Amino acid sequence: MYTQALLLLPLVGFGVAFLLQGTVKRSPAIVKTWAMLGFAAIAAVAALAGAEIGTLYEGPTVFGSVLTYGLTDLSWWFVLLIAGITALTTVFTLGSLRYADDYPMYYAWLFAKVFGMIGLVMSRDLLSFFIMWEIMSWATYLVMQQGRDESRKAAQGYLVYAISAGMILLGGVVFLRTASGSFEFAVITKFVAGADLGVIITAIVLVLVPFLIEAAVYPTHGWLPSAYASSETTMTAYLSSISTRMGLFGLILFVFNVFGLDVIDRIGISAHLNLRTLLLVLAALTAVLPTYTALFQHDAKRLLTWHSIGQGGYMLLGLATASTLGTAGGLMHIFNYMTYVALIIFSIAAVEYRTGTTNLNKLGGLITRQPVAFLGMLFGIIGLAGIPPMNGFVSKWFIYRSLILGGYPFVALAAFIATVGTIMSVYKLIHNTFLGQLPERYNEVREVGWVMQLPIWVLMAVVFATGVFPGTILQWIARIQVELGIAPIAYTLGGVAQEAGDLNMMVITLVFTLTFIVGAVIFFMGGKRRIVSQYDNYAAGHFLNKDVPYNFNYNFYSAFDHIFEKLYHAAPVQSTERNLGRLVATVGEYIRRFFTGQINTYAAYYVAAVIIALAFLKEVL
Amino acid sequence: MVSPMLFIIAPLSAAFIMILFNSRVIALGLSLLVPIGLAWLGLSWLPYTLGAAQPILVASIPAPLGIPLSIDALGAGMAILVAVSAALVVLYSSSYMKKGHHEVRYYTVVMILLTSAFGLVLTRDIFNLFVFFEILCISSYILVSWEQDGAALEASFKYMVLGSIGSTFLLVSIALVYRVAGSLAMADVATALATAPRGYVAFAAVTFLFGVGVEAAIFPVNTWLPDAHSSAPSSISAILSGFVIELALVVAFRVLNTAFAAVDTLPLVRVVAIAGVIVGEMAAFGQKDLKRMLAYSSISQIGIMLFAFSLGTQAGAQAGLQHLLMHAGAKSALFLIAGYFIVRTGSRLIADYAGLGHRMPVSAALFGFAALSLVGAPPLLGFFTKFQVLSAAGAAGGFTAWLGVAVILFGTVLETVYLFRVLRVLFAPAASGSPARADMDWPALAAVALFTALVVFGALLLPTLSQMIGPMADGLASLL
Amino acid sequence: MISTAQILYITSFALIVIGLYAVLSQRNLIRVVIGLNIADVGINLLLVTIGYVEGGRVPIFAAGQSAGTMVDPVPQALVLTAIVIGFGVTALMLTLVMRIYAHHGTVDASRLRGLKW
Amino acid sequence: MRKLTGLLLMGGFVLYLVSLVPGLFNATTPTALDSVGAAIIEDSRTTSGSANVVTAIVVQYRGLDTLGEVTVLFVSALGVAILASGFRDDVFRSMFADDDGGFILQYGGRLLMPFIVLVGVYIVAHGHLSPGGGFPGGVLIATAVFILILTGQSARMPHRLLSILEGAAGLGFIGLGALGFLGSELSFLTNTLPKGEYLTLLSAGFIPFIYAMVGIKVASELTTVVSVLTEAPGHESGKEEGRS
Repeated sequence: MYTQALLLLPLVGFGVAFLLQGTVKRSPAIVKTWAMLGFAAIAAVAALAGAEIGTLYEGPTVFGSVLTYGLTDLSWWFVLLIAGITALTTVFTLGSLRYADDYPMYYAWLFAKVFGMIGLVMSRDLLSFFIMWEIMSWATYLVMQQGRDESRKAAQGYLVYAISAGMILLGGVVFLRTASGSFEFAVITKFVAGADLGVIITAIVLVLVPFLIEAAVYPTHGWLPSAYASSETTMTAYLSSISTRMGLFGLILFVFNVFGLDVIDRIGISAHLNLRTLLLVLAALTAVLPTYTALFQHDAKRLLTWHSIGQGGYMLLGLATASTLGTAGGLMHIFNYMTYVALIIFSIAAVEYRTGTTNLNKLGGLITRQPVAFLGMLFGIIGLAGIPPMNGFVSKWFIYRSLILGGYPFVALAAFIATVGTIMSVYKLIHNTFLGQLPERYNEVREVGWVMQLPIWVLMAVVFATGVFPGTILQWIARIQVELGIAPIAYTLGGVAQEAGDLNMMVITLVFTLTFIVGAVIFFMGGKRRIVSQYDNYAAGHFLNKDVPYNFNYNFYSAFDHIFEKLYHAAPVQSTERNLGRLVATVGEYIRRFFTGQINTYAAYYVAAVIIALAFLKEVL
Repeated sequence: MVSPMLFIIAPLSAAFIMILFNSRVIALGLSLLVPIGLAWLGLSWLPYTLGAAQPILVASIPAPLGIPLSIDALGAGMAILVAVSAALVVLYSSSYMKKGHHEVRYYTVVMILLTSAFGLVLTRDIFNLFVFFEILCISSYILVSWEQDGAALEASFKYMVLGSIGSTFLLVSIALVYRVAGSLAMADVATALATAPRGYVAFAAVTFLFGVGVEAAIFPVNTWLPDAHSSAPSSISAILSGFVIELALVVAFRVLNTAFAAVDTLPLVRVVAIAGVIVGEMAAFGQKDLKRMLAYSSISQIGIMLFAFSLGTQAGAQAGLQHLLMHAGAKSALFLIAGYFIVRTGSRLIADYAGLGHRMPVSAALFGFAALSLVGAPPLLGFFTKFQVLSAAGAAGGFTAWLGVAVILFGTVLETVYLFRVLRVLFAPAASGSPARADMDWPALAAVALFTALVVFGALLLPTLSQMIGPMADGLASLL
Repeated sequence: MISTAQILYITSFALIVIGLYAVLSQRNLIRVVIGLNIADVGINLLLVTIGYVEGGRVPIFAAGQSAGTMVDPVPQALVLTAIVIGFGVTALMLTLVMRIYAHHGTVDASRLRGLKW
Repeated sequence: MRKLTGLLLMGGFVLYLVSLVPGLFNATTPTALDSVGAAIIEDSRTTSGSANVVTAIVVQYRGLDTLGEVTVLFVSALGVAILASGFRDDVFRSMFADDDGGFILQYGGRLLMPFIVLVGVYIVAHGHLSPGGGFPGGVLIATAVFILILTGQSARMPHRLLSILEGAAGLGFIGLGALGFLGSELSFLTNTLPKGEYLTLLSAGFIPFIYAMVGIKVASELTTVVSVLTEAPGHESGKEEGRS
């Protein structure tokens, strides 16, 4: 009942938004309100649908098999995340979106995307999974390509990756269907368990590679930064927070449920060098490299999109350990990352709404002008950097611990290195936006309206609350773990209790708060502070005035940049990707020469074809 | 029941009447009414043909002395497709073709082309097939040269030379077959060739394949296609890409698969098909001329259909026919819309269409839908047909089948990229202000919308269709 | 001992091959058309040859004449059709060559490459 | 290079021709028919009533082919007319002999014309009795016009009349064929007319009538082909001035 509604509502929303498109120019508010109500309804239904976990529904019959869908614990979790973040995003767009001129189809495509994602996580057979996967890819493309010219270009890049992924997946679907004779997950599981190693490897490669591409796991992440960064800013938040995780959902579903862990572990040279090791290595690379690439970015959105790749690496790290703690960390990190990245980007969007730019070299000092946005970003980056008491700390702690306990010290080291990079880059982010010198042109900047503040406040509360009381989230995680066939995590309200050391966030938060209070007391009691004009100041040995800008804003990490610049520009992945594109174009160019336009040549092809065909048949006879 | 001979008589008479009265109204009216009537005729015959093929007696002389004709499910289905497409293209032409510019003659030639298309579907006699094939070719030559500019003349000439080589080989094949079989009826040919020397049959089969293959645009005798389909008026491109090559393909494959069944030509056909897919997509990838790009895409789509047929299974044949239906709708729509793009901008180059989507929003949107279906985005019809082809290939198994799957998937990526490059240009921000909306004229728009509706909502028809596609697919392996 | 049929078969295929060779190798469009016509003639000869019977008579009954040995009338009917079709195509092709000449000022195939790639 | 490739390719073709179809080139001439032709020779007298078996096949047994053949001619004549109408300049005139043939040729041609037409009509009418029929007859009739043009007396052709003749003759063919729907077999192109007395002019049912239609059609189409090529549009007036 609610399950059907979950699929139906986005479709209805899409239809209405599509039809309302004609009225966009005259009254954008109508469409915005409609969309917000629609997404709120979806979120409400998503919450209610929890009652229907485990029930299977049958859809239309295609190719002689029934499309099945239904909710599991895992998919309900994802449905909640999707519905929640969409609703929040839509509320934010009520204020922020310059809708009518640049984005006439914004909400229609968004509804389509939500339909695709919800459909994807609710699919209970391979065919409907693939159909929804494709709908989601196309809708993502449509969402991305709106607006400016550069976003269309970047979206084209995404499309190439997404369609390649889709076609590989289609190959996998056809292969599994042919081999197992069915689209049903249960049949496939049984078939794979008894299949030859060659068949398993083919199936796994064909099915998992698309997920790795969609999850932007190194080295298939090339599409993500431009595509996300050039989208409309709230859409960047939306895409970074949930869209990329659909690939991860596919991985979880197929690795744990459809193929099964033991089948996955059969692939490899030894017990320690197997497919999971490969995944761990890829995940570590994904966590480290993009994080340091982020340091070089001068655009707030682009900086964060690199983090959405890197944080995906963390999630994969946790999941690939396949241990209780690791999967809990991975699954929780999906939620945590979603909340704080949305928070950060909303803050950036709030800044962009007032200043019109996200260029880190041009912003600065906005803390006095947009305090709410500052607070939002502060909460967000504390979470992103994995510092208590925000929720990012909990999941990262799980992941580190699982890596150490699972016997992956080098991977754990990589994770730590990545965290250093994260902290460095988020500091750049908040410093260049809110701290330092306020450029004169932003003197008149005000805080955004309450509609846009609302999602920021909500997310701040969530980031903090789930940080202090991770047990609220962990109870769902434990249920999902049972479903995935992993021993559920022994959670408490404040964290976990286990023999190898437990975690209680409530205590940590208490300590933190006390320390903070002590520090504040010392600060306010002891020091004499004086508020001066920003030009009555000095930095790095020289005084600041209107003509001498606070030059740390430019080349924030210039020394660091100087050391690693060469490495960054080598960017092996991008050049491989470019070369691949060039190769296809060149080969295409040569093949085109086949059509010479010369009638004698064409006639010669003709006779040659006849001769070759005759030779072929003569061989066969 | 009305005799299916009407399929041949009606459009031919219509052509003669048009030339007799030389009036635009009569020509337009007849060329709309005749296909609609024939579509109805096909529909009314379809139920009777699902069970068994219905032979048609000509001149009261049964085969082998006379010319055997027969209407089976495949024939009825193809006839309906041809008639409906033709009616829609004529509707489009009524606003697209320049008034007075040989307009009556244009419709006359279209009617002749229809005659031959129906004739090809019905005939079960290899020489009669040759005659209808020639009518089809000649009327296509004329229609391709319609614009009479340098490109059209050149394209038409190349087409004509290759077509003539094709008919040369086809006649060689027919002569060789008649020498052994002593009869021209396909059923007799099949029995006679079963005992004939294999080399002899192989030679006849290859010359037949490449003889008819010219019109069916199989690789590598399709070199005329990009020139011809891009230089013809867009309505004609839609006819040629929409059903002429498909029809020729079905006819060629059916005869090859039945009359020449004595040698197994399927591996050969499969290789040819896969080569066609990859060459077509690769060549389309770098195109700057929209219609030429669509024409190359037709080459690869034909390859996909032929690949499906060449699997030699019932599932493959069904998948191929469904894909054929999808391609007919999608490619017709794309060409027809491209025609109006050219009318509005005066250019064939994609780069000149920047921001055209704002001037022609409905047309551009329809273009997008048709393109989506062509590349097989679910839940549009194209996805289901392409999936059927792939799973039929998987079921057939073997190296070349899986190779074909890989090539089709790779081709799809390329196809998506180049078709969406067009869409990106179309919806680029308009260069100056917002120009007045100038969508297609309503008859054209109606025609295109119907084609697009087929490929967008066609998936809903699939359950109904699949009951008919089965017997139709059997038709590919039967000569009754 | 070479039979009549052998001579005719060899001749007809020789004509076809010569005609196709002309299409393959000649740049002059008129020569290409002529080549196709030569191939056409070869095929017509091939068809008639197939219907040939040793000592066969024209398949026309005359008053007071028995049937006797007649050559196969079917290929003859086919040839009749093939000739007419060949005529139609040739007429169209030559007109087109004229138009091409009027438009491009050349009948050289290698210069007629406005459409390629 | 091109010639070498051509030679190689044709050589390859011949190679495979000889190796795959060896039976063709060491065949002895058959002495008896074993094809469908033999059956038709047996059958044609009763079924068609035509003494000329080839005619019987062309018009009746394979009448559909002939209808197609007529259509080919029709459509290619139409094509030639369409293409010829596009001549904008004097190209064709300069390619085609433009000087008039002189008094003797002109009057000789005019004198000959009725006889040629008469022969043509004769050949058309006797298609079922002797070699000939609609196609050669029609061509002969067109030749009469062609001679007029060759001798430089291209009177303006009545194009409208020609196309009416084309259309009407085509419809006549179909109409005669459609008479078959009146018979019991309900079959297109059935020879329903009375067969008459064997070996006489009015025999063989509808064959002479169909051939008459074919003759009219072929004659008018060939005339169209020849005349449109000599009358480039816009040159009539100039031509007349040049003549006088």
